[in-house]
Amino acid sequence: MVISPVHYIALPLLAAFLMPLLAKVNRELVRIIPGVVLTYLLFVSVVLMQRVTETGQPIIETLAGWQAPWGINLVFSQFTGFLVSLMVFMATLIWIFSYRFKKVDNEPALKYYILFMMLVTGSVGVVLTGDIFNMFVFMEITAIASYSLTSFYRDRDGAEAGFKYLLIGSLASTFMLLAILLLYTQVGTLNMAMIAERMHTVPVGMKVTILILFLTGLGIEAEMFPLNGWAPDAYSQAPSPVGATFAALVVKAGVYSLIRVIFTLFDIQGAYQYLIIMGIITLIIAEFAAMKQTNLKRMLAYSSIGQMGFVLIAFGIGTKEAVFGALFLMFNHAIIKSLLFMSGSFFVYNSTSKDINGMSGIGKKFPYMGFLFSIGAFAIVGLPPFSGFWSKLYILIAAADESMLALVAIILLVSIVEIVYYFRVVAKLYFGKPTDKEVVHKPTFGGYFSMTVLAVVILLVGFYPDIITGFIHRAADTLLDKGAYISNVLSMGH
Amino acid sequence: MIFNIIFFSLLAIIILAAAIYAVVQKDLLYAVIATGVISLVLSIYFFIMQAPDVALTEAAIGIALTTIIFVITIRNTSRREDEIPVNKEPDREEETK
Amino acid sequence: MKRAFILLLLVVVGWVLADTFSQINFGESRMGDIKQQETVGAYYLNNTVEKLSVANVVTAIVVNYRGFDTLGEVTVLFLAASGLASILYRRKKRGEHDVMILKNSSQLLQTGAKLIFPAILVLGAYVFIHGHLTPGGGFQGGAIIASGFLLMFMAYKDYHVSHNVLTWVESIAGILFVSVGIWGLISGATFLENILGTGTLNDLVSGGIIPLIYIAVGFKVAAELTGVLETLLNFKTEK
Amino acid sequence: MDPILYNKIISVGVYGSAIGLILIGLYAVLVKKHLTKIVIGLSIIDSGVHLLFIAVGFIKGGTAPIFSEKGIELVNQGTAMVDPVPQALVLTAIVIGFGVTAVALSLVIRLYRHHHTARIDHIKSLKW
Repeated sequence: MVISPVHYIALPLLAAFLMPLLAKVNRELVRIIPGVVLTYLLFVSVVLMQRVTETGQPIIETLAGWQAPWGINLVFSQFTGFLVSLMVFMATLIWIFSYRFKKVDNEPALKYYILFMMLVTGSVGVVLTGDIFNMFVFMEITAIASYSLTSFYRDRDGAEAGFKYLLIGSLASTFMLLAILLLYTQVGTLNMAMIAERMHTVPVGMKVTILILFLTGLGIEAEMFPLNGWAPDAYSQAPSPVGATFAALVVKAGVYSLIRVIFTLFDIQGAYQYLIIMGIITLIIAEFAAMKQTNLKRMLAYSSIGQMGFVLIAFGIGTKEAVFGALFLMFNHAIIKSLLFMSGSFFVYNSTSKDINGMSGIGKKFPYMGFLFSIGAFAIVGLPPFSGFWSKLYILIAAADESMLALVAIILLVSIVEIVYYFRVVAKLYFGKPTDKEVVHKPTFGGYFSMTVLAVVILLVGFYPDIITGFIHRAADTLLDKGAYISNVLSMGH
Repeated sequence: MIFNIIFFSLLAIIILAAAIYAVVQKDLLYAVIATGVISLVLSIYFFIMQAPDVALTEAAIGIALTTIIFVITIRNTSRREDEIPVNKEPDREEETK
Repeated sequence: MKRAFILLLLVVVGWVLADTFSQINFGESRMGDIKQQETVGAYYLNNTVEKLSVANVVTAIVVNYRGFDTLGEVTVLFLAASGLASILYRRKKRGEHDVMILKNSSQLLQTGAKLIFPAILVLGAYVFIHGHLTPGGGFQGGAIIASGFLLMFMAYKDYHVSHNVLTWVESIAGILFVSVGIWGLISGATFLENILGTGTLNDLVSGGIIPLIYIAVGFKVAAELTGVLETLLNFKTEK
Repeated sequence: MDPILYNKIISVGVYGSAIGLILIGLYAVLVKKHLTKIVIGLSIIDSGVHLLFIAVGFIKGGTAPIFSEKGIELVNQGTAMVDPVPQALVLTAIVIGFGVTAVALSLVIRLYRHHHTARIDHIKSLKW
């Protein structure tokens, strides 16, 4: 069997269907299987990325033996491959982090691992697929797994957060369905390359309507204003590995779909301006809201929304450098925010309240964890020499190149806000008066391991950004080359 | 032709009336029955618009299963939309780690 | 104020939708010149009988052309069942057990249910086995079988479907579906490719892997929907 | 009767029902306070969207996309059949919609279990 992109979908599904049976054989298998699958997928990513980088051509896999546009196909290009590899890498680390999750309770553990694996598969599928309706199906897989995982815990407001998420998510899927329907009536196909090829035949009014429907439907997963009301609750109520998964995978899939629709499917210039405007609003509102939060996880959630606004701005600028910066920021956000969520959840776990005030002085008790959190905090606000610095710098340069000086000013201003609220937490951790109410829970070995790996990656990329920029540059080029995407997909087998 | 027009308008009137009834009715059990009626008319629509596969699916899933899971939910929760709240503190279950 | 805003929103949405769909003429073919195969719909209509020997084009699309969607769809149901169980899960204290929320029903319904139940199962099986020939298929058949179980739940208070059996059926059907796909990969073709001979049109054994997949889907959907009903109905716990 | 007018009346009937369903459902989701009612609203919206799919795929005088005994002859007159693609998509969408509804209702049950009420104005943690 040759290694091909469909392994990303088929094997997790096979494992998910097998797991209820294997759980009857041995309880431990439930925890091991997702890890085995994810590790294998990491291997697949390495092999495929190597192949794609060597040939410079995307791998396009037809499914069920039907060429595009008759059947569904998977596109593993340098762009989607980069995102998928990042997602699988993060998912593996999150799996290691949550290995001992629900150790005593067997039934919920089974459900947790199945849902977690499907959350990963759904996000990866959204990125890989070359078919718009198939993308919708994968979004629904992601969404249903997210709703269930958000309301996983019974001792907090999980069900409330889950219901809010579900409400917005269902409306979003309605909009997306309508958009797909209208698109189908206009171009008569569901393959994204063919849609892009035929897009110029669609009347302008119809095009704008469809685009608006798409933006509303997809903006929800991408946490775009004003559709992100679900995010702070979901992030703070979900189990912390799931919070990290939202930040590292689900949001990335949402942004990807938004970008794919605007960059490849449609040829409307106004969409880019729209991205910038929505990005700025999202950024400003989220960062100021984050400053007001007293709950650590809510603060991290708002910060996550803000970062996504930043990504949208960068994509909206639309030049090669800006797209490069945006992809770099997506990479950084995935690793840094996961580190923050993991170490943050440890603080929450060890203090009596979820409030930032309840954590004062905890950094003295757990110097290593405090150190990790500080690395994450410094990296995400963009201080040198951490990895976050480079992405912010590239985006600022790209904005300055396009002489969008107001934009540069806004980004710098918001960065100050960011610095203020992250430093407030770090200061509290180290210089706050330790409360003696804390209960000591040491993180597991897996927890230490994955957090250390993330911190090392942050520092490594910070000092030697060149190890990753090559991939991102090629990814940005691939994304912007719309003609190549169309011809590559449609020329299969012709 | 006239017959068709009458038939189609009848379907449209029934489905919209059922939808409005489902939304305004305070007794949720009746509202759920009305959604069952919506599914029924929908399935007739699908059938006359030459989509027998979809009509069958809507009949099996929309009319039977969706309605029944709504009914089960209502039996487990409250039946009236304008229920009087019980002034009790929310009770949480303890979570195992 | 809020209500006025919502009404305004509804008016805008309704107006946009009405305006958009007024441009899409009802009852008009949008498949272009059918011989030119300009749209995928035209291609499917022209080629399904010849290439797949399947009479029902919708089935051919659902199971073969867009079979990957169906795999995702089955997964959605699987996830919904898992998520439902996870959301409603609670640790039972010692001595507690699940109790049906329904009461025992009348003699009439009990006898009727007993008589009709096998017939419903046969009907469901018929629908998904003949999915490639007549309207219907795995989803419809599975839903029909689940409604048969629902009838039994309603008639008999103590009627239980073993969770073990449901898990086994569900898992094996799911594994079968994915395995058929991987079988294609192993034999050098693509995932979910129709590697069996397609036979002749309107034969029961025709269409290659299509009936195979639809039978797997039928069993899986039936088990999942029954599981959902069982979870919801056994919700009350009593000492 | 004038066929154009006839077509117009039918199209208003079908599209009108579908859009009407979407709007009524949206109203329920946005205005109603009871959780079950909101889920009912979501399922009404879904119904409307599904109807739109089938309505768009319908072709006047077309038959269902199932080939009968004499199917092979009919292949050459493919125009006589309605578009099968929207039907396949709706099949998927209906099943997905059922999954979402089931999860939503289980959330409603759990919220009721915690708060002893299913009205969002009585559940503090559900405020936006």
